Amino acid sequence: MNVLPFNAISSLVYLAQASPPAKAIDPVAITNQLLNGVGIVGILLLTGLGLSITFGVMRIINLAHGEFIMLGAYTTFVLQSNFKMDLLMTIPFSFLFTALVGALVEVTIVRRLYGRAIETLLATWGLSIVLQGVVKLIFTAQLKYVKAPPYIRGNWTPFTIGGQAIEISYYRLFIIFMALLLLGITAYLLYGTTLGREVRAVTQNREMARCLGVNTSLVDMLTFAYGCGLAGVAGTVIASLKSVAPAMGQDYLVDAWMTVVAGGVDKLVGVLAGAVLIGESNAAIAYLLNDPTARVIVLAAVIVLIRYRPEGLFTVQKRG
Amino acid sequence: MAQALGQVQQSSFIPKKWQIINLVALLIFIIFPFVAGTFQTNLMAKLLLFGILGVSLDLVWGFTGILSFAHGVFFTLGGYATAYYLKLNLSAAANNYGGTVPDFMVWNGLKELPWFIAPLQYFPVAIVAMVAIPAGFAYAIGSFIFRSKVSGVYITVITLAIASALTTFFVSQQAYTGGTNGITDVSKLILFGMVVPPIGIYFIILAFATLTIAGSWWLTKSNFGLILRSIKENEKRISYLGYDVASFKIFVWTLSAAIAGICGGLFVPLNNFISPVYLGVAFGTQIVIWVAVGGRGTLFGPVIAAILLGQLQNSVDRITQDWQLIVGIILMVVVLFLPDGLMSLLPNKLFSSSSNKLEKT
Amino acid sequence: MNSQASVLSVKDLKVVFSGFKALKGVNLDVGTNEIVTIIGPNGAGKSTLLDAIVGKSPVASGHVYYQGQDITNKSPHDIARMGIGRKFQNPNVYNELSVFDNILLALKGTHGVFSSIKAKLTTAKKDKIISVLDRIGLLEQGYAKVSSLSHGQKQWVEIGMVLAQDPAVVLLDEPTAGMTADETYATGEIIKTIATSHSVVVIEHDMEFVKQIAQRLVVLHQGEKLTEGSVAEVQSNPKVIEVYLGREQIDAA
Amino acid sequence: MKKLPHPKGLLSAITRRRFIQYSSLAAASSIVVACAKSGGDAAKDPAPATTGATPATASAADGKKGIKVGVMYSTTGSIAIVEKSLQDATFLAIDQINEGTGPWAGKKGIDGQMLEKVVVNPDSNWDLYNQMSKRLIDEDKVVCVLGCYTSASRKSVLPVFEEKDRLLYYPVYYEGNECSSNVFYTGAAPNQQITDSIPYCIKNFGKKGFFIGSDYIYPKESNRIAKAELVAGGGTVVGDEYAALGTTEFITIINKIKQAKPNFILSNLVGDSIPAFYKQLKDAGITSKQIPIMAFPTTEEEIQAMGPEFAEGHFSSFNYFQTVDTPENKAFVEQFRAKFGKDRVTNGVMEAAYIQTFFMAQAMEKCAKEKKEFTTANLREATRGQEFKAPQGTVKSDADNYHTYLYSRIGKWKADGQAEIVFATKAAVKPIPWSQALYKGRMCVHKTPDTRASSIVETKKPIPVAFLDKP
Repeated sequence: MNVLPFNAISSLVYLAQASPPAKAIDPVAITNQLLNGVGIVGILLLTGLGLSITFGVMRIINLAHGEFIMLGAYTTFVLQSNFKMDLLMTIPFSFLFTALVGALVEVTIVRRLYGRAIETLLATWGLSIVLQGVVKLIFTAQLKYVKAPPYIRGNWTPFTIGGQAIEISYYRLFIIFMALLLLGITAYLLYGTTLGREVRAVTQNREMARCLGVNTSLVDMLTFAYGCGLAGVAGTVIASLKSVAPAMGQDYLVDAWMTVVAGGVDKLVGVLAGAVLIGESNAAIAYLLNDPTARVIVLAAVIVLIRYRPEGLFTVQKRG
Repeated sequence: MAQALGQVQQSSFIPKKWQIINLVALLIFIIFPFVAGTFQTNLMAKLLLFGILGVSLDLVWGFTGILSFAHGVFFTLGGYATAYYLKLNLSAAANNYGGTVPDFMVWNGLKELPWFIAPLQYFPVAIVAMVAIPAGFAYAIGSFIFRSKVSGVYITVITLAIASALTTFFVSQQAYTGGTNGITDVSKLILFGMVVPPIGIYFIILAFATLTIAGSWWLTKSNFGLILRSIKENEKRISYLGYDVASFKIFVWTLSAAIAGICGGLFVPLNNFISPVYLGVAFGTQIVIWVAVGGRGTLFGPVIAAILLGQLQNSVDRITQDWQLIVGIILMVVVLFLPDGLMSLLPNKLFSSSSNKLEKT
Repeated sequence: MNSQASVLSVKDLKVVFSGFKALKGVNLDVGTNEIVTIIGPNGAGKSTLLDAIVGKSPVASGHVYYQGQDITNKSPHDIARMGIGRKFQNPNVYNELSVFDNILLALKGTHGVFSSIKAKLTTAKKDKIISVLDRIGLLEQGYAKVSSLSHGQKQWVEIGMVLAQDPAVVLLDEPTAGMTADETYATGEIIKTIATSHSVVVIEHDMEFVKQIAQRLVVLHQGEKLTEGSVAEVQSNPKVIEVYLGREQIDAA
Repeated sequence: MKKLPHPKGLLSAITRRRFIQYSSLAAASSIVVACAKSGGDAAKDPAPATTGATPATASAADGKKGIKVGVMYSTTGSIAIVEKSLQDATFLAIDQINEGTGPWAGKKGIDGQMLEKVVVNPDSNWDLYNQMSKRLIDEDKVVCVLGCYTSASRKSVLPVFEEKDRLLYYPVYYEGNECSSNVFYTGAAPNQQITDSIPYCIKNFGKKGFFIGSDYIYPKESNRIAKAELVAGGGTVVGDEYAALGTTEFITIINKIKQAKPNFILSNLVGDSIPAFYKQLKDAGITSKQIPIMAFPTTEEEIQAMGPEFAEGHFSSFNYFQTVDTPENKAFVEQFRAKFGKDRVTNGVMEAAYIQTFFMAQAMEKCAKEKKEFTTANLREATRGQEFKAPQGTVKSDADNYHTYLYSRIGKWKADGQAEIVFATKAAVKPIPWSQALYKGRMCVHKTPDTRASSIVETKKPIPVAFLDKP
């Protein structure tokens, strides 16, 4: 029983020993690291945003979320390799394409399963296997390559300390900008428009909304499609950092979930909080120790967080 | 009439037809290794183990309503316990590096056996660890999360995080766990001074499976089972009747982890290795799929599903390399059209006893 | 603390939901074998009061005493085991189980994990369940799934559960909702029999029913106790007429 | 006895529900069959794999039964990226053997018998490697198996091959430390990839090395050997970092590299992590001129996947590059492209997969000529010592340790995604399964004929570098 806690401690000792000559914590490096953490935050935010719509707003447990990210990346790949399209130009297309696929999925699968959360979870897991399989049949398992726009290259150096540069790559900045932009647009759509009001009405009380003349099935379809579209945009933006492959979405699924749940699913701002919390603590711990240890610690912290605040960081306590 | 009433509630009562079916099924499994080849016997033993692993998940999910993706974790913890035992008992001739320190530890610079692994070279310790480590870990987690207001999908997210974190942890602790490779090159299982042949392992697994199913049947038919089902339907209500829901959840969760641990422990002598691949979310999901396809809340469903899906994958692989696409389609079809799983295809008459009228006594 | 005299005693109870004060310091005493009926408009805090007593809603300040023991913010199952039974506003029963199983679950007992595994269905238990089923008139439907019953019948099942639980204090939240006049009357008679050996707290809207059972009436309004007394006293209280009934007479219902 | 008489409507509703369930199951199974068919077609294997289920179709024209050979590579899942190309190279070799083209020109099959491939796809899942290798041996009764990639998959099947005494041909560079009588290794042993590259780095880049790798046995062991070599050569290790397998986020490691300011990075990243690391390193403003990467598992395949501009100026140490200038290689590249597409590249692992298929075929041919059956013992004795004029040059299966004499080369990546070979040994280097920097004098010598007894020999003296005598 106490094997595990001991292992955890001994692992830190072991890692410390395995590391090269102990490095002093360099203020420049740690600043750089925290700034770079913004890049991780951007990716988490981008991948979690779609999920915060499908899960946070609609309460659909969508395990195929990673595959919608993958579909977005492939859309960009296809457009880029066939029409030499700029990555930025492909964003609307990957949004539309994944949203379309999302709408189809909603109509054929998800719609039949409202109110049966576990069934949705299983069906979307099946869907994720199928989407991967189909993409693999079309494009083979070979890695594909997406070019970043040539004008978003290099590093931005806000200042230097003692000749050492504090810097962050423009592409990371672009990611966080895109993420915040999409967050803003989503917040506006959800809280500032009639459609958004209808969405919230439907998710809070389907029957009542229907009585008030809201076309609930249309609202459901649009909302789900929008969430999937956001995942598609995430896929496009991430694609140029890594390579495109059928199984690429799997890497993001667990992290996106943690981001959404840690921040709190009821408020859109929760996903931002979750991303900042997980991204920056990951970056800081990874710098002090290493990446795998950081991941273990952050996941453990998220478990503790859920235990004590299941409603997330940014949700008010509810009656009962 | 009072006796008739008793029948329905007593755990020992099993409808006759169903008894016969069970006996026939058991007979088929006993004859199976003598008819089928080495490979099929080995595969069937593995699928039986996976099926029982499904049953262990079914106890917490199908009966109690807690969906867990972490059952692979308990399985793997039990597996590592026996894997260390078998590895540490590898004959000196087979250990390239001599001494008692396993090869993967030598590669990672360990000079001597860590104290927390060393006791596992003794058979009784390993057997106890195989059950106690997963059960103890489950108990710790269970006490932590079930004694709070966390429920439903959040529990599931926590299990996702546990599976993900432990995978990363086991992979990164290469010196102690063998990393991604896990523990390989283990010795054969030796009981009473004899190497257990594959068919012997098959029968050990069959005996374990029979016992687990019988035990689970008895458990779920008891008052305890009734309480589990009430927790699944409405866990708040039952606490106002004076039941401490958390302790019931912790108990069934720990019990289920213990069963999963034994599955893992028996898996190693069968398959000769254990690795973090069984810790991960993907394997955890596979267990969930066996239960979902077989039928939640049925004890035979997960076993039937594990065997059918395993055999299906084995035969479809001969036709197409894209067999997991087909598994995905089947999963979607089952969820959409057969929400209660394969077991719901069986006629209800098999399970229901004739209903009785209640009379005043 | 005059909790000696009363079985259940609520002192200056406050319950707050995210800033909203649902109960603003309520006092209540329930004597042995007494029926206390709580009335009040929607949102008065009636159900919240019961929730706070059984440990469902967290108490911000104040205390709940049961037989002199402080049970404030104890866990629901502990409170239930001590002897406080509750029936919820909407029938809160197990639809997937049979009526028999619902009553079986509620049966007074140790309720531990291991005792439940070992538990056998003894003749005594069976007799008890059958007598409860008989009393709530569902003997015929004993093996039927609860989901197949009508709304009123489900109410009966839950009343049956409370009977099987045999608590010292019975809390009933609108036990007659969805019942016909005859059924309501029968329920009232059952409650009266219950009160011969239990203390009962009832939340009710139906004034006919209130008159049938009520010994003492408590009026809640906006999280505060407005007044209490006999039916006649309450009916004639000008404050009650003012805030609760408005222009209407209390017995117009 | 029934308490509630079921109304007729209810009964019929139940039957209808059951009917829907049964019919949906039937529909599902027909979808399965349809998909199975279309899946097989869509794979578009130029020569569809004959399957174990229909062995009759594989019989040679003269009525002789084919020789069943297992081909076990994942074509789906996370490592399919690499394994699919290994499968392609294996298929090319088998087709050439059956058709009598390429290196097999002038012959036809194995003395007239055709090779019949039994293809399985373990879906990048170690559990399935184990299960499927059992199936290949016990059910499909294959003569031997070609396959596996990564140590984890090899380790998961090794007990199967040893217990059942069958042969596995394994085409991947690995960490060493194995001496099995049931595996022929055609990938590089540590001394064929690491030993020459570290002195090259010290001489050309400097003494400070930063080591990175994916978090599993091969990179860790490989880096451990390389670090020992670096220290032995007077260099220092300024960093040692591992990223989870499949990670594509390298911000932290790159930041640590910036801080440590090494002269070179030694990368043992594998798979999907490679393109991500190279791209992010360049994005972070570190060019190949400032800090070059010396990589072991980075091949043409990954360079193509990331886009050559990210790899330009970095280095890889390998036995084979597509640019190797031999007539055999020109033919290999040409034949491969003709079969699988003009845009495809060849790489060292594929070449090893190609080589081992010919080792196997030559050994079978030898058995056939000597009128011996294809038993494991016969095939093993026939395989050891086989020579083959491979694309990388003449290679030989070492008769003592079953690893392969291979060339050691270092390539510098150019803008077109191809390597300029900046270093090459004069002939194929004799393999040593144990790093001599760590286990001085440890060798693997199997007896002749192989009795399958433990074959580790401790000489306690350093083993000198040996080369294959050119014929």
